[in-house]
Amino acid sequence: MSTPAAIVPAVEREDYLNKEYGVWSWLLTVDHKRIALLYLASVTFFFFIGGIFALLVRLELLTPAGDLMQADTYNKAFTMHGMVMVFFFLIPVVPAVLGNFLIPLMIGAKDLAFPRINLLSWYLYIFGGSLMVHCMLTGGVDTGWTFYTPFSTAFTNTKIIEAGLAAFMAGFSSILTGLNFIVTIHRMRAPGMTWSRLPLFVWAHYATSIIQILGTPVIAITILLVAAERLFHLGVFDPKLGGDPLLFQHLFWFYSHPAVYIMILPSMGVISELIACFSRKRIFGYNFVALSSIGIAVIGFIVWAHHMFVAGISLYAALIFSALTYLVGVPSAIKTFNWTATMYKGSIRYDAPMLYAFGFLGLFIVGGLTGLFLAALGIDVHVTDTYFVVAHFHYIMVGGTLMAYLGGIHFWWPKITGRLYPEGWARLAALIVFVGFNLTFFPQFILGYVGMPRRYYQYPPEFQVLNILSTAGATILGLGYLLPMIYLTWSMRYGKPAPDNPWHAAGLEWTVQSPPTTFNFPQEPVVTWEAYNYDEIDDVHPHEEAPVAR
Amino acid sequence: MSDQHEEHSSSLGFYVGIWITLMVCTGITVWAAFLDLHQFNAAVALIIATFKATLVVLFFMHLRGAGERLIKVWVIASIFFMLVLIALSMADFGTRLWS
Amino acid sequence: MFDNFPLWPEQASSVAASVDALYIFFLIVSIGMTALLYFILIFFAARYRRQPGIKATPNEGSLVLELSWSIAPMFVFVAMFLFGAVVFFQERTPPKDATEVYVVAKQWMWKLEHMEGQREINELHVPVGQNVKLIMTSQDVIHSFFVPAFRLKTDVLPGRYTIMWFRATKPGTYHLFCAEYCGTQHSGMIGSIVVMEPAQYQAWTNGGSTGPLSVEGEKLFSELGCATCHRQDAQGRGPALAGVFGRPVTLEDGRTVVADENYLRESIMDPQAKIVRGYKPVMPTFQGLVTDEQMGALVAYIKSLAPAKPADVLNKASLTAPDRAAAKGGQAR
Amino acid sequence: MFTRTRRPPLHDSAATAHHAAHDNPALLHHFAEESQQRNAASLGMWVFLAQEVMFFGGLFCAYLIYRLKYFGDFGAASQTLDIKLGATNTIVLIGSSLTVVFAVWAAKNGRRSMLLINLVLTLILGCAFLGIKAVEYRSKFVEHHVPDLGFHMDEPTHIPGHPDIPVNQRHAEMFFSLYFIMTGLHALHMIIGIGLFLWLLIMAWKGRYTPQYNTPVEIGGLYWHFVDLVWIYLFPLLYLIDRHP
Repeated sequence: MSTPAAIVPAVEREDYLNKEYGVWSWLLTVDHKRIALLYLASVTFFFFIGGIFALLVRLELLTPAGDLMQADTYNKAFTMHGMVMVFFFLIPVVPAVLGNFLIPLMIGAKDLAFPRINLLSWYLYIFGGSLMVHCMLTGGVDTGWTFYTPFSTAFTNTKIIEAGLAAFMAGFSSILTGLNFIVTIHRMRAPGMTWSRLPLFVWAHYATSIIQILGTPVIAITILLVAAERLFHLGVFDPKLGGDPLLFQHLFWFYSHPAVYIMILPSMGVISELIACFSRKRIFGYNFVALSSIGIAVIGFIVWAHHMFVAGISLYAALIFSALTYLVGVPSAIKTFNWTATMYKGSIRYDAPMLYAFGFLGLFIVGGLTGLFLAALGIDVHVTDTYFVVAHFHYIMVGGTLMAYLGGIHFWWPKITGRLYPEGWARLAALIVFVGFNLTFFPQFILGYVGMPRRYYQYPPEFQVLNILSTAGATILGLGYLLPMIYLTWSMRYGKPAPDNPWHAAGLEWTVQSPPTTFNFPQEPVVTWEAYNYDEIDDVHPHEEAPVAR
Repeated sequence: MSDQHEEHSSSLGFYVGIWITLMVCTGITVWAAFLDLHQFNAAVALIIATFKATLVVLFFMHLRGAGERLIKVWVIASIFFMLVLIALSMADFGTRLWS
Repeated sequence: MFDNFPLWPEQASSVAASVDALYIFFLIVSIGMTALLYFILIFFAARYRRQPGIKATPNEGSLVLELSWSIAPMFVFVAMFLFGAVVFFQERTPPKDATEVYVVAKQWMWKLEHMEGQREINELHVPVGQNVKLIMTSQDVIHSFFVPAFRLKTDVLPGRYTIMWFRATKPGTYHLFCAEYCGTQHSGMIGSIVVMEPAQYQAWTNGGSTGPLSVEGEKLFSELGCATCHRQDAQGRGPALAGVFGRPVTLEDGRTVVADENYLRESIMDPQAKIVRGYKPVMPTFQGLVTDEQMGALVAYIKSLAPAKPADVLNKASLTAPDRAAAKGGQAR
Repeated sequence: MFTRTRRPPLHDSAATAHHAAHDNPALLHHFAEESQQRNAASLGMWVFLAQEVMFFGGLFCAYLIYRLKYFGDFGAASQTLDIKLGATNTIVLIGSSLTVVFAVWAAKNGRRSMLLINLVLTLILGCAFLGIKAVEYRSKFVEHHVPDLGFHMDEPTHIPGHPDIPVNQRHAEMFFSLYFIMTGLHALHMIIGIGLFLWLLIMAWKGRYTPQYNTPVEIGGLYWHFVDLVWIYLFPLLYLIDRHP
């Protein structure tokens, strides 16, 4: 572990990228690292599509009148934004890209337990994604990503079944990814890699997988019931036929609330890695951070009806779910405090990944605390279904998940591609994203409390200034997201070759060459050290030592 | 790992024994359905079904022979979260009429 | 602040102040917490920035710290939950003396009917200081009745009633929004709540009424033939309805339910669902025969029937005169 | 720092290697040894079944809510199901579970002909189940008990135990909606199971399964038993409600 930064050799080494060439070597690969790159390309594509819809929504909201597009077009735009971002970006983004790439490397395995199922899950994702794109191009859906009944089953005449099938496929892909991770983490760890030595990134993915496996099937059956209801008028969700629309909401949120934790938990894992590395310290309270991930996963399943406080559930159910919701705040708080405490007496560097981690903390604190507002029954009645909710979940989903994802991508970019990204640009991008994000979404908290409902394409004129601020912020944010796309792509070809361990980070993934070979480890590693043994690693740094140049 | 610890020759007879129990339970559950047990008919049917399911899981699926707790934890977790779904939904549907 | 840059919504209902107080409590806690954490983060980031020759000091965590920052939030959370729940109870418990408005939502408009018979579309006139109870249902999809100035919102569902109440405290015109996405013109499904001084309101009521809602309900009641079975002397094939509203009803299967608006509605639409003990399930369904507006009138009529005094159940003959004051006494929700 | 050592046992994969890795062509490259591969596959199937529990759990939740809401109508609608066919199917499925455990046992003990016979028997029983289900479905079509296809239920006219309360047709239709969704998805799982077992049969015919390598038979068996389990609950929930006079 304490070997100094490896010198990049003159001759090109064989790695997973240059081992084979050609389209089929990618499309038929079972290498977890190549599949991770396939996911990287596809989630980036869907992020781009979702982003375009977001921009359309923000542009329309620049003026109070509905002038840029028709009401129906706007409704489809926010629906497509939500569906694409939730099912095809946020849910797969960290697990399927970073998790796929890193879990075997972090636990010392040659691959995931079921490499072919891993590839299958990418194909399911692509099949679902193609359906989604097809649905989009041939008319789209206008129900909102929540497709509430009876609007979705009996009133809209847009392509619910196709979009539902797309989400179903993405869900199946997510289940298989989770299953693969669970089995891999249990069965494929290298000798000596005990549970208490697992990186927190792996713990977080284990917790995520629990939700993927136990939550996703419920949305699958719910989507099937919606489709069957549309086709055969079963009546299960339609009050005209004796059904109860609230049953749909219960089943939907039973998955879709835990799904929020599918999106945020892996990101928390990323943050644990970043903060430990750039503070040069073992994470504070390792056991608590690890177990709080599991805690979030479990408690996340018992709070779903807080999305339904005004939906017509009974007073008693509302009280129960409000009380339970506060419980989930505890493990989140534990994590935040431990991350902060980790920096105490650290040796902190401000490289781009750490800037993203700071950004994550700053935004997650706001997102988490505003969650408490929504859990309070008295406030929720006023702010639910307004822009307050929109702002809250964007602070978690975008401010949390996306910040952490970008931080992670920068952190592991040298390992993934074997190249260094341009540090200056990366720091600039982190700054722009942070500023743009706050400008976009902070005004929405105010907008929500003064009463602007969500999913409005025209609105009373007094809300305009706040909306203009938000749209201006969105433009900056969009720029902030474009920058990394450009310089990271650039660096794949022109970036400086990366040493094996540019950050002098702890963890098995940094002991192998950059980029790794197909089977990751030349020999099966034997782990004899604890996680985050930063006190045993010298902290020379690539950007000051420039090992490549020497 | 499954059932490698069991004696192989006797297990076939054991399986038949379990199978006979399952058949008998099927008979009992049909028979009990025609008895008037007031509100307990459903409970009896579900108890018998759960008993049958337990037999299948423990002996046919060799959960009992599984040497590690891990698989048992996953089985229990899935049942637990299914019950959470049903119980907390009922917390709403069951209390709508209270005033 | 500025006309087109509001930072705080108007406060125009009795619960608005409580909600704002709750919100300010949360704001103080959150801003305090955010400031503290930001300060610590920035302080650590600056104080412990990497300096040549200084290594990080390892520390393994501290059980005391972990436990204290796990348990301390719980106390705050309990306070937050209780405060929120108290306000919620206030929001969800209509006072007994409330005047009632029947709301029917449809894509994409609000239809409102006052007890006194005034009908309005996308506009609701109410007097200041009067408790108003909204009995809401939808003809098609889920809508949500949202008045930001009142800090109140309740989803409006097809096939059942949801209840909401408010007491306006300040004259003025306030936004009424549909807050649950309901299709193409969701953002056009807006209206206004006009809160008037009682005198003005009185003047407004005097014009445009077609007679009290309960009278219309009474007419329907006899037109649909309800009166043949639901006789006032309790000798009919159906239970007598006088005073039934708000009372517990014992059902055939032994359950007891409170006869609220939803119960009355269900008994008309799906009479077999809950059979009153001692009566035969002979009533036909009125599903498809009664519109949501007519349903409102029928419910209003049944609620207007004065409860028969226990002593003279059998010989009390004239119950037809609407006696709302007495009926209101029995409201349970 | 990297040394080639035997794997020390981890606390959740207590496995010792019996055979060197290169002996077995069925051992995939990324596994160190057979026990690791077998344990991974078996855990994978169990976790998959946990997922299935939740899938059917959503349906059971919906069923339970409407059963309680429309108690009598569900009871009445259930009377139209043929209890004899339902019970026969239960017996058929439990029988197939027995042949599956025999097959797994045979595979583990290297009894090829016993394995083949039991796989064939399982397939026959599985097809018999689907055949009986088809007969039931057909009679439902004939009797117009299929939701949304001119549904009407002539018999029974009244709720069991309450001869004076007529059945609400719409609520009875809801019962059949749930009946068809639940049994339909179960039948779909049966069809997948039959496909799985056909493949097992072919592989067993080719002699792929040995006492050392029989994981596919084992995890295929797990799947089959699970499908059986679902039926063990579906039978009383759909067929056996409110039957007493």
